Amino acid sequence: MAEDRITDIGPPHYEQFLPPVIKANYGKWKYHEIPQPGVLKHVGESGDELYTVRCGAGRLLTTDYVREVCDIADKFCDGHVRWTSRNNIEFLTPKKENVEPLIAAIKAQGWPVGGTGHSVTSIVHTQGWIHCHTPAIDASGVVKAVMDDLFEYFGEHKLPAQVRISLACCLNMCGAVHCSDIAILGIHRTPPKIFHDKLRHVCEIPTTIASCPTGAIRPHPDKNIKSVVVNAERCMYCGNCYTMCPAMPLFDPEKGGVALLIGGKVSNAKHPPMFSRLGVPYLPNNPPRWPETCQAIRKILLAYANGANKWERVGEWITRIGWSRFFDICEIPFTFQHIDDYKWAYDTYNTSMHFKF
Amino acid sequence: MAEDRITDIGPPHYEQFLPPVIKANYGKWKYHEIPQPGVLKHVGESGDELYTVRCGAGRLLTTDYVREVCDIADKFCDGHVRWTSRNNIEFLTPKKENVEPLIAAIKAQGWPVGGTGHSVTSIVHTQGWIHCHTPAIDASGVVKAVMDDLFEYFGEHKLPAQVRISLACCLNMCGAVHCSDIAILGIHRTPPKIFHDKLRHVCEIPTTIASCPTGAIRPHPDKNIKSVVVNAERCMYCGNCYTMCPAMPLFDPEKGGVALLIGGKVSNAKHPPMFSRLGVPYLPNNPPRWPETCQAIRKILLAYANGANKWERVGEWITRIGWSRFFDICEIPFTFQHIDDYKWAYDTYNTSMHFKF
Amino acid sequence: MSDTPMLDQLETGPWPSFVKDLKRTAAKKPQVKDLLGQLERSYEEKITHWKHGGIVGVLGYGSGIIGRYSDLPDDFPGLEHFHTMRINQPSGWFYTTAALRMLCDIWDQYGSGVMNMHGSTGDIIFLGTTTDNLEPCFQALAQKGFDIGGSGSAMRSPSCCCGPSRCEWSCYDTMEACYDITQEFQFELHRPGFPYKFKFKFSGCPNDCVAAVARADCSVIGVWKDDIRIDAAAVKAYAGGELKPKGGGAHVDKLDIQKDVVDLCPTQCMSWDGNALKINNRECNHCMHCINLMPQALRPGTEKGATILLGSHAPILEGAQMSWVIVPFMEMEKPFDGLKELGANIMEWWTENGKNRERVGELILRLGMREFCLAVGLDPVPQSIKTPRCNPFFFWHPEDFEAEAEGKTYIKL
Amino acid sequence: MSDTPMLDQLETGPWPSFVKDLKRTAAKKPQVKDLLGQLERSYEEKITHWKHGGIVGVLGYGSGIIGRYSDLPDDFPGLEHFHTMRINQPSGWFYTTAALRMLCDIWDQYGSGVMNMHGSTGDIIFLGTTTDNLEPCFQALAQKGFDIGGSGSAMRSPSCCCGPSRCEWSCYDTMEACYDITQEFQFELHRPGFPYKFKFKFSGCPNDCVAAVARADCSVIGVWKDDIRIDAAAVKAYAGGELKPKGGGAHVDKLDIQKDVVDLCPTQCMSWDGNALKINNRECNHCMHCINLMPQALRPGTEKGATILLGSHAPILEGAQMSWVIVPFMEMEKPFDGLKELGANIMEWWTENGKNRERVGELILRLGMREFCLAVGLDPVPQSIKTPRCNPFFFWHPEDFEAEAEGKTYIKL
Ligand code: SRM
Ligand code: SRM
Ligand code: SRM
Ligand code: SRM
Ligand code: SF4
Ligand code: SF4
Ligand code: SF4
Ligand code: SF4
Ligand code: SF4
Ligand code: SF4
Ligand code: SF4
Ligand code: SF4
Repeated sequence: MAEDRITDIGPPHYEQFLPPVIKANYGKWKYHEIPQPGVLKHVGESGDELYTVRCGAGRLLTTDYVREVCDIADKFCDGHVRWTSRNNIEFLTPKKENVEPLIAAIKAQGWPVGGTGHSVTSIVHTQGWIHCHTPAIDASGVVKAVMDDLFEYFGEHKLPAQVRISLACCLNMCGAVHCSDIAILGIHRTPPKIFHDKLRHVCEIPTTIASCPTGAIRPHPDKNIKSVVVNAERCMYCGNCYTMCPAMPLFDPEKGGVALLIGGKVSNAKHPPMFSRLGVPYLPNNPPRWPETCQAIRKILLAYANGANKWERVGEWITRIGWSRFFDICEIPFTFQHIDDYKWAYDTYNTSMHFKF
Repeated sequence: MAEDRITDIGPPHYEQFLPPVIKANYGKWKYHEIPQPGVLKHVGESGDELYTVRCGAGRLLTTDYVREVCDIADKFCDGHVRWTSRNNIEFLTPKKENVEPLIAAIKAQGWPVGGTGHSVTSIVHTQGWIHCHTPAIDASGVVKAVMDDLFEYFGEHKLPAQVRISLACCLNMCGAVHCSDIAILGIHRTPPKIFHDKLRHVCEIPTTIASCPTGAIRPHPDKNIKSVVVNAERCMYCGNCYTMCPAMPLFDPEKGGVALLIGGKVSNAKHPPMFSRLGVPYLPNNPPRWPETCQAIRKILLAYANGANKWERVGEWITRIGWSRFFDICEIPFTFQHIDDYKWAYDTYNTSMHFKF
Repeated sequence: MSDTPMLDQLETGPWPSFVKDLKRTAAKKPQVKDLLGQLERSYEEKITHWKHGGIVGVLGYGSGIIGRYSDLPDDFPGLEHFHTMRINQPSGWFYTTAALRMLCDIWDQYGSGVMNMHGSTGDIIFLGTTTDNLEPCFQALAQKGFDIGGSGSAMRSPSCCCGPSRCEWSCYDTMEACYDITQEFQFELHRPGFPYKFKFKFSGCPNDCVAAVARADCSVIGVWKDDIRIDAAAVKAYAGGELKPKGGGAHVDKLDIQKDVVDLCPTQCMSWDGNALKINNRECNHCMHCINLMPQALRPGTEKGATILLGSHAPILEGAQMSWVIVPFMEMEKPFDGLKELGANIMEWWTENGKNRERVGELILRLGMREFCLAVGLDPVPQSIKTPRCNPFFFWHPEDFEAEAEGKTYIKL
Repeated sequence: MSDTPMLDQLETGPWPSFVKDLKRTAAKKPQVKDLLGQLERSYEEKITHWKHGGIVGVLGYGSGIIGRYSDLPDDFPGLEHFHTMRINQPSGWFYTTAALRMLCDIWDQYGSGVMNMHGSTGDIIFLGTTTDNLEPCFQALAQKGFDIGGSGSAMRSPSCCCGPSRCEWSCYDTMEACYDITQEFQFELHRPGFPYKFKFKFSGCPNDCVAAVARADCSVIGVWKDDIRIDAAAVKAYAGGELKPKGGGAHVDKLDIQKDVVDLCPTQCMSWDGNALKINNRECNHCMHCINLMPQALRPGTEKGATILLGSHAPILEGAQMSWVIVPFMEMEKPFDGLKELGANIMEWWTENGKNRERVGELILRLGMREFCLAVGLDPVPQSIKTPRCNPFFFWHPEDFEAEAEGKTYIKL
């Protein structure tokens, strides 16, 4: 049996999955248009055309859902479909005449079409309560609530530029939210509770101590206890210790919640990539629809839509007007949390007279 | 006698030294003009005028020299004179008719008039070999050599903006050269030599060890020696240990020399204050005229004069064209020394595609 | 009354509902019913009910499976084991429906039927199976040509933008590079031997549609060296409004070439006299802005390749980093030998020197770019920095003095 | 042949020669001849011949004197003791010739006659006297109203730009503030009791003519809160070329108001229609650029005061820092109570918490702005940062939870 085992074959070669029009025009596309939100038209040097219809999807889905996707792709796209880097589904066809019926079929399914150009596209996100052990918040549920709220922006190009929202349910930031226009971040706000009995059995004390980036963990002063203690004042609730040692959970149903980080970007267009920065330090953790989070995001998005110049990403807008004006406009009180005090804090301090009253 | 001693009186009140026209218009100046290089005309709301003639001076001077200054001030300025924050002498008079004779008298003395507006004004500097124990280079001598070389820029407004040159003779940077358009910095390039016999007697070992910012100093492995050793690979020749412990000099006549840091500024005009950054990592230490240093500065200054837009300070010019273009233009080979590897290095790395080939 | 009153509220609203979807599957799969039940519990109590993962896997591999156990196994027995399988996606996330249906069949057979399309790293994520099912599921997939992705202190499944398959701007073959590099490092992907995780991401141009600069230890981003290709007639068509900015993707219908394009060029290297657009390509930063706005008029040049950037990761432990330039331009022709060699050198140096849970970017910060460059065989290049250091604390090595003795100077005089 | 062939080469050239000057004095003062001799030796050998300073001083003071000894006392006996005396300069470095001659007389009597006008911190520097002469020289000066400046781990002699005495832009009385603060902290200036040095510098406006932001632990920089005053007729005179940019200080003779002023305004808050200049003052950054270019047309507003910035110093140990904003606007009327109180609080907190040789800016970085602000009684203000943090590692204190319980929210919804 072991000899029949197949290992280390890697992923299948993509070529077998490409539609013929792509194979024919591979590397020889000439330009694209976006004839309507959610629809891309790519034209090859050959003159060939490829139509893509982008469809918003929950990233958490079932085989049933995927089979429905297949049904549509079979009907209109000769069985070809892809997903995007932001978890949207793209139906691909060289046939212009298929586009409208394809869109109709997608909509009939109750799925949205959009996510192109100056829209809010799908929210990159993580597991949350559906499958991870460190989240402060859920992921799919928050995303559903926010996308319901911002739905009009998915299907239309009415923003000054593209807006990319991401979510990560804990500081590990699996959603790589650190460079998003708007980042939804689940945060814990209390130090770990230590279960000394459990700790002794399941955790290595030196590794646990070493895991803490702020050096908040020390051996328990009572040597007999063979455990650790946490200096609450130095703890910033990162959960690193919990990753190393399951006897140190840091969940607190009332204190955990959401922080919004704002103004990041990834592309190099105009302005180099930028980190997202702390906008709203805390919003309550209110399932199932996280109303405060939805409202705060909408408020910030509207302020941006209203204030930004053409082509300005959220972070470019804020850079132009300055953070203090941003806080004003969004009615965000400035707090000590906003002021960096981690390792490279100095570079965020204002060493100039360039500020506004 | 002890009761007659006067202490803690602080400096004299400045008011007694102000010319009458200043007392009359104190806080009520309206505008100024710079009728010619080295001459300022300040006009009060009252209509009163004050003429200032700025005269370049060695900062290192003698009582004889100061008395000569007094002679001129007595003759043309009713005995009033001041120094500037960059060690120039300013002769002050309300009498317009005095300006030309005053300038003539200054020139007769062999002193230059200038340093205003878009000029190269005097070089802020430090002690060097004349009076300090850690310099890698001399101060006054280098300054004299450079100012002789750039003399034409002192007396004319022909640069795109003001250019501020500073010099510090060691990494302590008493000249506060860290925010200058062009900074001349004396650098050591070899780790301290340790005189164990002396060290034992004159230095405290723990303080010496603690003084090293890179942790390069350790107790001597041989406990009997009661001294320290330096890990040469971690030493960056800052001289902190020598400040604490005279038994650890780090002078090397052949290896020490000059580094040029470029593009700093202090004022908030247009661009916020900027740090000077490593331009030329090393130039040889060649008394009495440091020809390589003079030539390198001239080359950079000319490249700037040639390439900058109107009103652009050196650092603003480089920010616009990018450092790699600056290195190109000035024919400065890029080295590992240019790449930051100290504490906040990360923020200097290029995390974007914004660069030029 | 419903078992999941809170979740039920997420069935409404215009965005696709994962609750609706899961409920449908829950009717067939008891573990999915349990999943909804436990999720509802989390919604009520505002905490997770997943325990810290244990070490589970398939034969011979040390990665690709995330062990997951419920802390309420009595209430939700279907979740007692509920492991994740990461399945390495094909380049660009292209599928035929045949392949997708095959994946669905296998996952229905061996797992919960719940999945992510896709995980943040790029894998197909199969969410929820038991320890026993891992190996058979893996082999069923392998028979059909799919393999498991990375996890733990290993290479992770690389990913790429669609690149040449569907985009006119791609400066190299992202799809093939992603495939080829994934194949090259199969061992490292399946057998964790690194200090921590290592990710590759491939974007075809500086728009960086897989966010490589933010979330790949090694970010490979396409770029051109020569001149932007200009179709002068099309430029006029944009100026005249016949062509729409961003091909129609924007909120405005007509371009003002001076204000929208030229004035916003970050290097100010463009000019427009109302008639002809000129670019001083030597000063261009390849930011893509002008091309993005006028896709029918401007295209990247023809001397193409990629920039290699290193070091990005999320904030653990030193704070998030973006990758920075280490090689401004690398040819990217198959079989990508340059990248493979550099990648292998980097991994070797990092494995030798990295501390546990230290990403390669953090290691470079700790040991310095000089040590890194010398170890992997790179020269110092000004493109790797935004600015030179502002502190005077720089090191000199014996090699530097030797070079000086041989005539090296630091400025040409 | 000359004893100082290398130095002699510095007697030529158009810039004033310190060698010429010293030689003249050397004729009268043997120690100055020795000084030239030793300097020549340094020029030959390329190393300093000064020994590490010892601790010398005047009665009751711990600062203001830098001990200095030659390491070649046999060759240059005049340099065996050659200490520095730092004499606290008057605000703005204004003198009458009477005062200067008096200083020269005293220094000729007790010292070498060699001096710096001025030291980098601002003091009058008397270079070179013996231990015995320190006290009599000090008392001779004190009789005439001059006192010794700072050194060591003490407050250092504050300095200021000429401000209201000779500049139309000064937003507060720098000269008086400098004098008053110096008087207030006489004890701290003369008796080192701090972890390290502490410097005050006072600039009247954001042009910062004493480089306060770069080299003062506490940088006090003038600013206005209301609108820039515009003389519309004068603006037109600049536009027409009758008035010269920078009052004649520039390399160009005529201003292009759009390009030179409006386009370069960092906040883009100005506009010019060829006729009238408008400023949206709410968005102005007080950078001074427009005012600098048109000193006869524009002036700072009338609601004036100062910004307090904290923390700058040279690179030892963490790398150079510039000061950052801690109080965006402070009234600066005599007797400057606000600044005195804040200064005292800062020094107290720093003295209690600072490590040996840790500047206050480094201490804040180590302990955090929150701890600092709470200790000295400041609120968090957005003006103190360029950007908020990008890492998610922020702390919560019990007070935060209490405030939340009382209804505090972090965005108004
Ligand atoms: C399909 C996809 C790549 C893939 O292989 O999956 C893709 C496809 C295209 N991108 Fe993208 N981008 C895709 C993710 C991204 C990302 C990554 C992300 O968001 O995580 C970025 C970086 C985002 C950032 O900067 O934060 C990205 C930044 C861009 C930009 C830069 C826009 C800017 O102003 O910063 C362009 C150019 C533009 O739109 O003007 C662009 C342009 C394009 C073009 C026009 C390229 C082309 O010629 O075909 C494609 C259609 C754009 C559209 O939707 O309007 N694409 N694009 C991804 C679709 C995501 C989705 O489902 O919504
Ligand atoms: C006399 C002095 C102040 C003092 O109390 O001693 C002074 C006096 C004036 N400065 Fe200054 N500045 C003086 C040192 C500085 C410094 C400090 C330094 O260089 O170390 C700076 C900051 C330098 C920097 O940014 O690196 C400084 C940055 C300015 C600026 C900003 C220029 C810019 O574009 O960045 C102005 C405005 C201008 O010139 O357009 C200015 C303007 C002025 C004005 C016009 C102010 C006025 O209305 O009277 C004065 C005449 C300027 C001239 O010389 O053209 N002053 N000025 C200092 C003369 C130094 C010298 O002898 O050369
Ligand atoms: C599944 C996934 C989230 C998702 O829902 O998509 C995920 C899930 C986990 N991540 Fe992640 N990470 C996932 C993509 C990422 C990404 C995004 C990316 O790869 O582009 C990042 C940010 C980029 C990066 O690599 O830094 C990311 C940064 C982290 C970190 C912080 C690493 C750092 O250097 O800061 C941790 C913490 C750790 O490694 O201990 C972590 C740890 C984890 C663990 C293993 C939690 C743990 O400590 O055991 C999570 C397992 C959840 C589960 O039950 O499956 N995950 N993680 C993503 C992998 C799916 C896939 O293979 O496609
Ligand atoms: C005399 C003077 C240089 C000059 O020629 O003008 C000077 C001379 C010395 N400085 Fe300084 N510093 C002088 C202004 C400065 C300045 C500029 C300023 O104050 O505006 C700075 C940069 C600003 C700052 O405070 O950081 C400066 C930053 C240093 C440092 C590094 C401090 C740091 O935090 O990085 C040291 C090292 C130390 O303290 O051990 C230092 C140490 C020294 C010592 C005491 C050397 C030592 O370690 O014993 C020098 C004594 C030389 C002597 O024989 O007199 N000196 N020193 C300046 C004082 C004259 C005066 O009172 O007017
Ligand atoms: S962000 Fe945190 S909680 Fe969410 S999936 Fe990643 S590790 Fe788990
Ligand atoms: S949560 Fe983070 S900071 Fe707090 S003790 Fe654990 S590892 Fe340390
Ligand atoms: S810079 Fe260094 S050598 Fe020069 S005066 Fe200051 S401490 Fe002395
Ligand atoms: S010179 Fe500086 S780095 Fe070198 S051993 Fe001395 S203190 Fe340490
Ligand atoms: S990164 Fe560039 S090449 Fe790749 S899809 Fe995006 S725009 Fe096209
Ligand atoms: S790609 Fe960017 S930098 Fe280059 S010309 Fe276009 S806008 Fe300018
Ligand atoms: S800082 Fe401002 S107020 Fe002071 S002299 Fe300079 S320009 Fe005038
Ligand atoms: S002071 Fe500066 S920011 Fe304010 S209006 Fe003038 S140029 Fe603009």
